[in-house]
Amino acid sequence: MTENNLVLQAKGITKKFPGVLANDHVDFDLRAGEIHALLGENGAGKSTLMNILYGLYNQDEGEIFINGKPINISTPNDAIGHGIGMVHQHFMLIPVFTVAENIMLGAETLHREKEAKSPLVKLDRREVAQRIKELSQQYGLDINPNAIVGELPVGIQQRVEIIKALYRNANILILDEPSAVLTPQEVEDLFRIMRELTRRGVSIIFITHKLKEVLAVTDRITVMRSGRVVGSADPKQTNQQELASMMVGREVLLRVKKEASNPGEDVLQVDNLHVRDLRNLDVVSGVSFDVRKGEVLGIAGVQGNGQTELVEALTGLRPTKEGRVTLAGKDVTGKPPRTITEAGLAHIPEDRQRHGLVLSYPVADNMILNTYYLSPFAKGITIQQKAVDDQAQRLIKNFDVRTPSAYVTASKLSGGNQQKVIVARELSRKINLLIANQPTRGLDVGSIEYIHKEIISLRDQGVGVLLVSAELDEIMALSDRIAVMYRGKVVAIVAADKVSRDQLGLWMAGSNPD
Amino acid sequence: MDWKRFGFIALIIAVLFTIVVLIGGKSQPAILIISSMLGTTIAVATPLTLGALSGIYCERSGVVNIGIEGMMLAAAFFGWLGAIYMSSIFGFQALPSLLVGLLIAMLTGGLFAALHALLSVTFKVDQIIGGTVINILAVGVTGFLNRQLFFEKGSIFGGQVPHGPGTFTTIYIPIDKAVNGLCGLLGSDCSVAAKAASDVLSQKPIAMAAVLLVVVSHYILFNTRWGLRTRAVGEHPKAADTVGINVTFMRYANVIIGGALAGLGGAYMTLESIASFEPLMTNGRGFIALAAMIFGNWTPFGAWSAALVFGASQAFQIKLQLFRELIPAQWSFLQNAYVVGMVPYLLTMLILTGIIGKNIPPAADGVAYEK
Amino acid sequence: MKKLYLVLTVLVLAALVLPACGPTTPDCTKEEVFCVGLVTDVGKIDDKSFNQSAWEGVKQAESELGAIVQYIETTDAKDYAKNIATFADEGYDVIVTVGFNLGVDTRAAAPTYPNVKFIGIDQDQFEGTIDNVSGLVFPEDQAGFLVGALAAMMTETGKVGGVFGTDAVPPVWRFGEGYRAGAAYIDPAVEVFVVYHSDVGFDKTFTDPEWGAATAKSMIDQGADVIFGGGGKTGNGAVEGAAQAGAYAIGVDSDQYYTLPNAAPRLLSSAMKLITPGVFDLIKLAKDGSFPAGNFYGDAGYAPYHDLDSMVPAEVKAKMEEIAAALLDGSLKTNVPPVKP
Amino acid sequence: MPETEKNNSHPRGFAGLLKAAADAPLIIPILAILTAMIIGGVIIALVGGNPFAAYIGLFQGSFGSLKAISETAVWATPYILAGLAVSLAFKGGLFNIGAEGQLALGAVMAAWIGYALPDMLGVSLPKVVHLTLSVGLGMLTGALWAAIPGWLKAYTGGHEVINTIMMNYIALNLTSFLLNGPMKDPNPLNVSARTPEIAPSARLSPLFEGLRVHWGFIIALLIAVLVWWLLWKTTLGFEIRTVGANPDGAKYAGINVKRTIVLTMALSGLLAGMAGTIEVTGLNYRHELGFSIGYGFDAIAIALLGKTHPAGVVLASILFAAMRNGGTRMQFLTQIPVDIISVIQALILLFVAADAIIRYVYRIRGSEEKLVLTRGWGG
Repeated sequence: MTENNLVLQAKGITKKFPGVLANDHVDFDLRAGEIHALLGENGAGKSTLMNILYGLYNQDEGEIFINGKPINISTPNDAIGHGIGMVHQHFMLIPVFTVAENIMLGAETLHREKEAKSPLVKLDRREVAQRIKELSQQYGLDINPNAIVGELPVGIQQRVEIIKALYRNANILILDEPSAVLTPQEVEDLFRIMRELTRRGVSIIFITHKLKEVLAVTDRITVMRSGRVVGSADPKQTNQQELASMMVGREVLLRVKKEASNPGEDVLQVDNLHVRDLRNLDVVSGVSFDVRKGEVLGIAGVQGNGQTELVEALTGLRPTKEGRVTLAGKDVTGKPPRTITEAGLAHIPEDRQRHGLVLSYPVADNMILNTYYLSPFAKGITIQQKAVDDQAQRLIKNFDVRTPSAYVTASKLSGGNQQKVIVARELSRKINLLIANQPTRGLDVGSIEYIHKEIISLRDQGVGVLLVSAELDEIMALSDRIAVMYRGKVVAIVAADKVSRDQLGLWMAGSNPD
Repeated sequence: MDWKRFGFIALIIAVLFTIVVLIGGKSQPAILIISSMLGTTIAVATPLTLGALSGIYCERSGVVNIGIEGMMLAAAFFGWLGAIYMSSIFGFQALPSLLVGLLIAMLTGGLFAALHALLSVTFKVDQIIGGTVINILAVGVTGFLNRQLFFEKGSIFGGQVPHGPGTFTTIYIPIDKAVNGLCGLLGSDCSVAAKAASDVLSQKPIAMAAVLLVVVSHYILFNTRWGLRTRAVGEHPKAADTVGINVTFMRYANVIIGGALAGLGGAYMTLESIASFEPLMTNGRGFIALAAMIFGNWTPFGAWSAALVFGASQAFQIKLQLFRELIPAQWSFLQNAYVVGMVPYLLTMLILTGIIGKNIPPAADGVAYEK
Repeated sequence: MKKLYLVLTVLVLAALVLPACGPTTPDCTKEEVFCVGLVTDVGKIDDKSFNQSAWEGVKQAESELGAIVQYIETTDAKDYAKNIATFADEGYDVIVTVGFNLGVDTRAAAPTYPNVKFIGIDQDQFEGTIDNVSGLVFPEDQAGFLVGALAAMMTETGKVGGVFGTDAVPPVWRFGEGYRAGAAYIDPAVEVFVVYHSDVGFDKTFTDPEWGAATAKSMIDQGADVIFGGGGKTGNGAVEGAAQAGAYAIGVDSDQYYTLPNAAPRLLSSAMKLITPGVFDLIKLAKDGSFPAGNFYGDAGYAPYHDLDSMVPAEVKAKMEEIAAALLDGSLKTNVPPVKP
Repeated sequence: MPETEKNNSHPRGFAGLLKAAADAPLIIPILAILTAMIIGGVIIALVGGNPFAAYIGLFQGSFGSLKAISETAVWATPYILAGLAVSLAFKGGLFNIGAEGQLALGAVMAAWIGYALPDMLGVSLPKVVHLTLSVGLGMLTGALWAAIPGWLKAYTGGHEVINTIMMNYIALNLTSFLLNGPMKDPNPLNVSARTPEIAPSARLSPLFEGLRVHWGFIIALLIAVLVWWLLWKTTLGFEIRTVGANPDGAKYAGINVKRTIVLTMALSGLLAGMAGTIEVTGLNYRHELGFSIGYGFDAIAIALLGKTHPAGVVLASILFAAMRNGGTRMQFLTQIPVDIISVIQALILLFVAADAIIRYVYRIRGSEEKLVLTRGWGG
């Protein structure tokens, strides 16, 4: 390959944030028509680099070349002008807008022969919808331009993002963690689309931390760690283990070490549970299962199949319509969260910043968020600051929370340490059942490893664990039994060692287990 | 548009009007009562509508604006001051003086809004504080200057209020002639109705502009590039940023447009409704406008109809006082001004309980954008 | 930081120099210095209404009697006593307190400052005479009666209107009821609309010109062709609104031909309380040592027709003079009680 | 929501404030006040006044004599209580614009108990009972009035900003109705819209003979300490602050969010109502229509200036009280319109809120302290 083949080059990119060197003289390039993986842990600097390429940040040092010519990208507009498109990890879509409105936003008259400058130019909704239909047919991305984005499944929303880039004639596409929210089948579909795009001349930067996917779809791999490029690899000549150690700088255990489980009596019984959403439709319909002491029951399923609502109903955050929930022998159906917590529930919530923490509170207060009213933290109605401080010091030490002190606000901690605060708080009580919903989402490998270990050790102490995760690998690694949810129903419950990954994938996609 | 909401509001207005007609119908033709009440309704609704539109531009772009009251007050003062300067110091005719005043009022509103934008967008100060600063500042500045210019003997006006240019005059819409002509062809006499129709339609320019601006704002917000971008910035600024929209610019621009509209509302008070300025003359209208905006679910037509409810309630109250002697004994509570005075506020609270649907603010309203 | 120190240095220097250029006030405690202070009601000195009229009386004392004059605007009712004391403690000789609401505090201050003469405008001394307090009161009902009669004679539709601040303040109420009585005296068939603005709370009753204008307009819609506006800025709004709508307007307190220039072309007259001369007269009496304790009756009347002089028929003018004379000599009574029953 | 984002590494609450003061962030408010006064001075000078004379007058009028200090305290008393009311609501994530109405109705109730109860019971009550009932029931009235928008917020989603504004107008109408009708002083000599005087047994005593400052000022200071204690030292305070900072997190933590919202509004109304009762029992001895106009809105500015912390509210109240009170003497000495006070107050609030301006002008390093009170309208 010659230099001429490089559609994009970044040389010596450096970016400092207060206290952090996010990119340290990073070199990166992209060849025409290839899929180039950028691999790294959370916080390795991948997103910073991409945000620089896309003009959201401006680099402190370094140069960017498109087709060999140096260019200056200081705003997303510059990037778009140079044919760069980006699909962000958190979709940059406006939920209340239609698909067409989202796509035309910022490029309202692109479909016209001659672009209009006037800010008051009328929106040509029909023409844009037509153009979107054409594009979607061309790339095999089926989509309804008039649908409200917020009402679409995430997989479809991702297509909207891709079309948004293609609509702007992008020939360089940055995909930031695109598979995080998809089913294995949807991921396959995404890969098919990616290959289709490259066949049509689009070059793709694929950011991920999932090793399997990197090996499956990419042409080239670059690995970043703590702001630097630490190496590159050819997917045909490397393996997961090698990539993983490059990523974290040491050998990591990809499999969780655990003994066979030794389950006892039922700690959680769920019987014919029905939960409705705001539109009064069943989102959980007739779910029954139980969790035994000393076992991990994993709930697999694509996001949005009722897992969130199921967990919310079990933990008292959402009313139940019908059915019965028994926790440690107590009927807790429709009880408020406090009653359920007091019955011995620990809950690691799906959205840690929204539910699990009060970001503006110091770490110490977050450590007692749901026990503040109990002895020794409260005596009567007064809070015992000393007891709170002691508890914080103890938990910070025991759970290895990396924080300057117990009094910095939780917002100042990294995602992994925020999660540790929650885990520390929830496991510091005497509990019968742990419900962990997406406990490792967005965390670095080290933290994932830590949390997995905690879950297994809890299990071995005889606590029941209900694990909900969209990561099939996580479910398979930790669970003793696996339940699969599809459209609000549990379609199968099987022993973890008696099922294949492919079989689970099929069930998650709705194929009948019988 | 939200037809349920609209229908409900129309029903309230109809009920208020009907009660008055039932009471006063004995002494005056219903059509005259209605046209008079419509006149009051429009007069009261005009500054509220403009204030609410001001809020809509700000909040659709993601900036909460509780400073509408201050912007209106300052604009009312400076607009009036400008008009007086033009007519009494430079000797301009009434109309050009008023137009200059109008322009200055809108600029004043825009300037105060720019201060709000500076605080909320650039300094990322909590937006409630920015609005509060503007409200207090406007009271102080207008009160202080009003005194210095029109009372202190040494001032340019010699310590008294000069003969100003008056107010804008009514634009006559000759609908009565058309109706009369039509009725003439049909061989009937409908001159009363014709006059009533003409009285309602013939308004002063700012009142007319307010209605026009409702339509225009609806079009701009929902059918143009500017509106799409404005709403995008108010819903999800980061998404807008990633497609190359300058969030800061859009927010500044919309807040300043909002300020200019609030300024127009202020101009209505001193250049169109009455020809003088009084300290504190906005009397909480900015806050009622804010209520109208929320009541109208952040849409121009919704806010306008809410403003009309406030206007109709006011008309209801005035007319009931005028027809006091005619109120039947069993309805005597309607004679008490204080009881009637609570009506519009109770109605608003009732509506906000969600009986006509939930109010959904722009998702990023009130949140400073950090990259 | 350098700049900070610079600023702080300047401030410290300024603080040192300050006493040197502090305020210099004439020493009112001296026998030969005659000082007059005025305390407004909650409201402004430039209200184009009674505060301003009273202040003009005080200013007249400045120019004609050589008095040292000063005013304080009250921003909150709880400051009445303090504001009065501010003048009294400085040795002011006469303190004018403007408005019915200051009555209690004026009477309370009087025994504490026996050497100070208090003039209370609109403060009826019905609770008894205090030696150093004079209540300057006006027969507002007579002024209202006069313009009511004028309105009844000038109306072509047989309907006249009055827009007032609040019936909770007696002088305002007397204006309104006098107006009603005057119209009825001319022709009981004339329909009189009287509306008091009480709907939005006390703070706005006198400061809502928009409401005044809207109400006047509504009355005109109902057929009224003469509108009397009384009660601070709310009344001003009614006068302006009426004038704009082409009806005859009648002002209040002072001759509003001069204070509401925009309404002037349609201003028929004003129901006047001659506050300015009343205040001046009392100050003069105080200076001369013949201060009258108890109630002191100022004059009430109606203002000239000004621009509309040619529109008023001679017989109307004659009738007005006749009524005024009859009211003055007591042969005609308005039959309006001093306070709302 | 109303938590300062930056909490550094020192403990929160009162100790935190003292430590923070020692670390010198007080320099920002002080410079903000100075800057505002310099600008105010320039404006005075521009219109031909003498700014030094004006400020000397302002100072004399507010702190220049015992009497002046007493009057400043009299002004500060309702400011502190109403400011605390607004602050407490902010801490709970609620914007209470309705302090104005809660205050007025609290005062109505206090006055009614004050003048009517002995007659109704036919006995004269001991001071401790009568005064307690008068203040207590007045506070309760404010609490109930505020609980209505709280309930509407919690259970129907009706926004408290609009509902409290609406309820201000309703309260004013109600007060006007009562004071012009059933509660009007029946004394034939009375013509005002006001209640009869309250019985001596329902009055708070003055602190010193001959000065108007009364026990209400001391009570207000104690209440400030109590509010601080409530917010930072009790489980209820923890619940209020948690709901304010993160309602979803609060729900997760087992806090009854809806009940807490109603309770927060009620407590806020309780304090606002208290401001009204103290004015009646300590100063006016009756409810005269309109005595409290504007207190609710001043309270918002005070709460913002005090950064919603009780200690800050006390300081901000005294500052505002001093300026309002001293304004009289300033005007007496220089005839400068008192409106200049509003201009200076707005500028102080501006500079304290946007401390980046002050930091830039005086080249002070250090990160800004962001006060987050609202998340838009929240629904």
